[in-house]
Amino acid sequence: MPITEFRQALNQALEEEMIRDEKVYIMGEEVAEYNGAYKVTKGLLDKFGEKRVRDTPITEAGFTGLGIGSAMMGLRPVVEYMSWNFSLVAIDQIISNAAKMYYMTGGQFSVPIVMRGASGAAAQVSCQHSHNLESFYAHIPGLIVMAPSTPYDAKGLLKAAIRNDNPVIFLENEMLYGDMGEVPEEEYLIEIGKGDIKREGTDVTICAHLRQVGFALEAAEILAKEGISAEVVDPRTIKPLDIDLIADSVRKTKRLVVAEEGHKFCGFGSEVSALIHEMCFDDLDHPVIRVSQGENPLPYAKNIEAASLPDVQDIVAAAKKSLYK
Amino acid sequence: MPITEFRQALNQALEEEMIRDEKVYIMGEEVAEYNGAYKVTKGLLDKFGEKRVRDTPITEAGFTGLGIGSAMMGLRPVVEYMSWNFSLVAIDQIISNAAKMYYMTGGQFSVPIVMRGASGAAAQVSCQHSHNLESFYAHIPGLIVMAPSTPYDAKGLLKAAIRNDNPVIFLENEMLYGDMGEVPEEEYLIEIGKGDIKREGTDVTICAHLRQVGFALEAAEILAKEGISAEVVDPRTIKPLDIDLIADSVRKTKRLVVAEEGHKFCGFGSEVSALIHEMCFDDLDHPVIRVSQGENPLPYAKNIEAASLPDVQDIVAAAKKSLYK
Amino acid sequence: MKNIGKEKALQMLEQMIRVRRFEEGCLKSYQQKFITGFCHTYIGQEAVAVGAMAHLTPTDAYITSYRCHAQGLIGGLTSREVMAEMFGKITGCVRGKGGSMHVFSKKNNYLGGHGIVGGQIPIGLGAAFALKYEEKEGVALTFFGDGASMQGTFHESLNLASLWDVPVIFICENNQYGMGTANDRALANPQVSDFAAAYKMKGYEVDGMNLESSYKAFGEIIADCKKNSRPALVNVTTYRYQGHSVSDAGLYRTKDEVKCWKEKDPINSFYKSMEEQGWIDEEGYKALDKEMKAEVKDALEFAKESPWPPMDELTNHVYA
Amino acid sequence: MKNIGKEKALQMLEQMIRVRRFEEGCLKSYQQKFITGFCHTYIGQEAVAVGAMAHLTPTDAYITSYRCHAQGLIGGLTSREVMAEMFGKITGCVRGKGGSMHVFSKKNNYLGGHGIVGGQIPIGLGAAFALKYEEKEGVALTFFGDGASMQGTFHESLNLASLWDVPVIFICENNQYGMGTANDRALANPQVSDFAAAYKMKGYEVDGMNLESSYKAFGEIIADCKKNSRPALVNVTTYRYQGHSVSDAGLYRTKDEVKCWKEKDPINSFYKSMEEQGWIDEEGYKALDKEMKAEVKDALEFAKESPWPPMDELTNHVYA
Ligand SMILES: Cc1ncc(C[n+]2csc(CCOP(=O)(O)OP(=O)(O)O)c2C)c(N)n1
Ligand SMILES: Cc1ncc(C[n+]2csc(CCOP(=O)(O)OP(=O)(O)O)c2C)c(N)n1
Ligand SMILES: [Mg+2]
Ligand SMILES: [Mg+2]
Repeated sequence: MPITEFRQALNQALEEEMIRDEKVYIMGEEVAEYNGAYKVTKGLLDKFGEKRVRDTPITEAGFTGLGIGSAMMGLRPVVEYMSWNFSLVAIDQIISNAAKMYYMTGGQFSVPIVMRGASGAAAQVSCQHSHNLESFYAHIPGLIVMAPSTPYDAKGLLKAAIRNDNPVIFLENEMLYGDMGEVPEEEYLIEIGKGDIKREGTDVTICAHLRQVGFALEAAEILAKEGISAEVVDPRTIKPLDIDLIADSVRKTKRLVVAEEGHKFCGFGSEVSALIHEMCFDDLDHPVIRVSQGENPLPYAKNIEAASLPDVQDIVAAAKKSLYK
Repeated sequence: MPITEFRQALNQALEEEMIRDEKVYIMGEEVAEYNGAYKVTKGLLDKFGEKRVRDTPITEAGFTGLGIGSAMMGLRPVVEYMSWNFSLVAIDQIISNAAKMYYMTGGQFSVPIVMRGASGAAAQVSCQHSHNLESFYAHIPGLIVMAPSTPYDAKGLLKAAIRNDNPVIFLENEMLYGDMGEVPEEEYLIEIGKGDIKREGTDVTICAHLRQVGFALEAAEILAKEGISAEVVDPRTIKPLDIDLIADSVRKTKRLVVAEEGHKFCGFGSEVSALIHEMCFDDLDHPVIRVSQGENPLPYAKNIEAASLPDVQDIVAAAKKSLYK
Repeated sequence: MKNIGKEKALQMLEQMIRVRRFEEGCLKSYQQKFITGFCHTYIGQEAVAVGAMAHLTPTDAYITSYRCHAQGLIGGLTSREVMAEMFGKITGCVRGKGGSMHVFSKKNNYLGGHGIVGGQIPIGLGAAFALKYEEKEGVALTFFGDGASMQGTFHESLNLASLWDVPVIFICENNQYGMGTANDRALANPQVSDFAAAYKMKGYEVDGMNLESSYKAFGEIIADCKKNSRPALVNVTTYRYQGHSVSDAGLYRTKDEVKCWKEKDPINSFYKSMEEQGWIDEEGYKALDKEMKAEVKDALEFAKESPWPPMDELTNHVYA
Repeated sequence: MKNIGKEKALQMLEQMIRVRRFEEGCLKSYQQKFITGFCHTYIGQEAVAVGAMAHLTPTDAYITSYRCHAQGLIGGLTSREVMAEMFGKITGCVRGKGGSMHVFSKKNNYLGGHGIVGGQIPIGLGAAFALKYEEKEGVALTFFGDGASMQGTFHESLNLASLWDVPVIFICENNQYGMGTANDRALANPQVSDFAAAYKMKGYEVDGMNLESSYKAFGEIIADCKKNSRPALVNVTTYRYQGHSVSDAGLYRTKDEVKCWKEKDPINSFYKSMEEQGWIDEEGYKALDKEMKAEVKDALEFAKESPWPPMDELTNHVYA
């Protein structure tokens, strides 16, 4: 299988779906002439022209609403937020309109829109530029939330997202764009709502998504050296959530660490923790442990930024703690 | 003690604080000449004049930002959202600016702003008008989130909110505005972050806020008739959360039901559930049970709206379930 | 009137009366607690939507705020379908899920009834964008209130529309108030068409109390928009007779003011003009009115008798 | 030049050179990885902030976007304080918590450096509102980019400012691009001052490459704003020499274009005018430049040697 860069996998997904379906178009800041702030849309303007690859003004509410309206009329927009931080100025469009439209119209108007972009902390971009919004969007019925960790998953999920008739929140991470991974040449889709065991193990389950998957795998290596066998479960989609996959793993390992980059309070980890306690109460040998960002805005300075973000060592420590080690 | 209407208790808090401090002013849609969409600000224009009680255009992002800027300069705005649903168009101001300002400026600029208004479902106002945003705002470090259930708590908390130097999210509920309760004539404040036992009991703890407190108390009555003694804990502030009070109760009763009006996934109930499992794992005789709204946008039609919203019977059923009954 | 012609005039008169009687039916049913939640009527503003929508073809789209019954009825929904929605019945146009604020009709390209002030503006823009993308000859009428015109979405949408040559017509139904706030207490400049020039689009002032003017103006505006694929901004002067919603007592305006506007009543004045043309007489008017009343009565019956949504409707349509 | 006077001219020249040398220091330090994250320089735009802020009194407030080093330095922060912030050190103006995009100074009424495009506009409005509320004679200068001018917050803020007679001056630093997008690909009308009239406020076009013009124009605008407590919208034509941020290669514009603008260099042209007045000569200029370079060098040393924030800084200042 060809080894492909994460951003290139996304780019392939966009290109293939644009070839397949004329109704798919791309819109966002710097996606066309500039080839994307993070080069995810590189070359697409040249291939598909101005009609289908469109640079927007810096007006997220406006172009998100435009996308929603066009989706109601049958188009399939892929909207890029340069980063998900900027979706906050458009969140009313996403929640009040995109998420609720199909329901509110009694099933008349579906909104097949994909909103994608970089999510979470990058490298020292400070607190207005480092939001993890998983828990916001996953809280709202009507939205699908994806958070792939590998080029393979990213491509398969993005293609599935574009073909899906619901609004999809597609979270990427700047620190992953350069990651390399196997991506097959033949076409494939990933089923929405299906998680993936990224590493098998028997002693403790680590649930992680996006960048934390890599950290979890590193942690598993370290733990292995200490004789602890960790299973890494990547839900891939935050909503719908493949909780059964996580629960099955927990029933085997009796322990769960949920690692996420975002804040803890009412975060995604809270949900996984609550669900697993509900489903596996009698199986658990230790309460679920949440690993997440400090309960402070993310600062700029390297040392305290690093201290605030969850990392491999935090996961290792949590896994050991779950084993009372 | 005088029996006072909920909205009147809020009104008293506003009036008293405006008398005490000239820097306090009120701003929002219809708060002045119309006396407030729900009459919370009734009479204040007459008492304090146009300078301090201001009707705004329907531009929540604009006037929220204005409030934040004025707070950075030392004023103490109280911003009313006619309902919290409309805060979604202003949420970037609340999160990127109000919540992070003190931190991002290294402690230079605090933002003493109170944002208040009706939250959650009213009576059949459909899905764009029925948001519960507790979990959004509580997720963000830098914000305080209050959710009082009685006139007494509402007044004491609102006064504390206005005197506090941080941005405060103050959640009310349309269905509570007409509730009556004791409110002392002498001045009092309620400590931020201190919950309250609304009813003592020994068999099961019910954690509830806002309108769910009343439901929980009704449920406790019903349970009492069946010989089950329920303790009702009202955190009053969602953040900071008096988790110790809840945990102490759970250590006594061994069971917890968390009732909230909002959605379940990544909701406030998830957080309480996760925390209590972390803190009281060995005390619990049953996993924490979450009672919440259905995972669908809230519909208009009375019958299905009612079916979607959590009510007294849902709490009763959950409490019994926690007792394996 | 000549340009309108008798047939079209009769049709539009009927539409205006239908809307008015329908809204009156809503008011009554609200008092009787058949309708709950919020309920915003269009009484007084009929000539705006009727005059504008008279020029639409089946390709065109339209969208508005929560004050959305009229557009539904004018665009082709039956009184039964809309009234049943008010009542929250499964026979309603959105299966009882939306209620008064969320009338939609996919078959008529009616992108609905929206509750967040200003929230529908970019969606209307997007509908027009889609028409252009698919190379269909069509426009999207995007209705909103004076109060909505100062929301950020207005600015962002007008800029995008002009920049991308989107065939959307922004229609500010300037009914003088946003809830209890007179437009000059909320808008630095209540003559909203003044904003058009800055975006390099055409701006129009239209008398929305007079169907003849409204019909004529929108005819030209829509034709121009289709021909040149350029957006336009229209400020329509109008007035709502009732409170903002059913629960609004309307204490912020004087009886005299209301009376003054009612003297310009769009139905009455259009009827008079038709009478002058000899296209209708009192008897004909009464017959028409009676017909509309009967239609609304039937719709009310239908709504009352229709079943509630079944329980599985609660979880249907969360995802497509 | 006469109106400026020698002393003020020298002071402003110094400020422009300080800003330029400071930003050059940032660029170098970014390449050396002392500065990380985003970093946006002000090179080429110096005459805008210097000309506008020259008229401020200690009561006045000001605010801008992430392109915020210049306003900090001009307003009274030392090069050391700002540079240490770039480096993320505890001696930085916001204790290393903000970095390049978040320079603030409470003692100077500098409401900072904001990362969300357009997000600072209503905050600047609020600062001016507070001045008026407290009956202080003051204005708030609210800087933002051409790209920001189409955000919803622009519209909402201008309306509120005009409606409430708030003494705020909205300054669009129209440097021709929002990142890689030329202003005519993002704005239906790049002459942003055209928007003023719709809000019934005064609009101005100012040449931001020329300090003399900028100084003169802002002198009048600020005086008028203070006198009448009325907002104004100023579109300032300017240009950034560097990429949008340090990581931008700037492929979207030609070398010729950049060269063309550099010929109007604000520092050079102002120096020439001063020379004509006999207020400075080449030697004097060189000495001043040397002084500024030394100051920046010192600031870099200081930043390098300053300690990182202690660990408890992480959890400090979450709540006041
Ligand atoms: C963003 C937002 N803020 C506030 C409200 C509450 N609200 C509903 S209608 C309304 C007045 C709107 O006035 P206008 O736009 O003039 O429309 P009209 O009702 O006059 O048709 C307000 C404030 C809302 N629905 N959405
Ligand atoms: C709401 C939002 N959207 C997108 C961005 C990413 N972004 C940062 S700066 C910028 C360009 C801004 O251009 P302009 O306003 O002209 O200011 P300039 O950089 O030219 O000074 C963009 C798109 C952001 N920070 N905030
Ligand atoms: Mg109105
Ligand atoms: Mg620019």
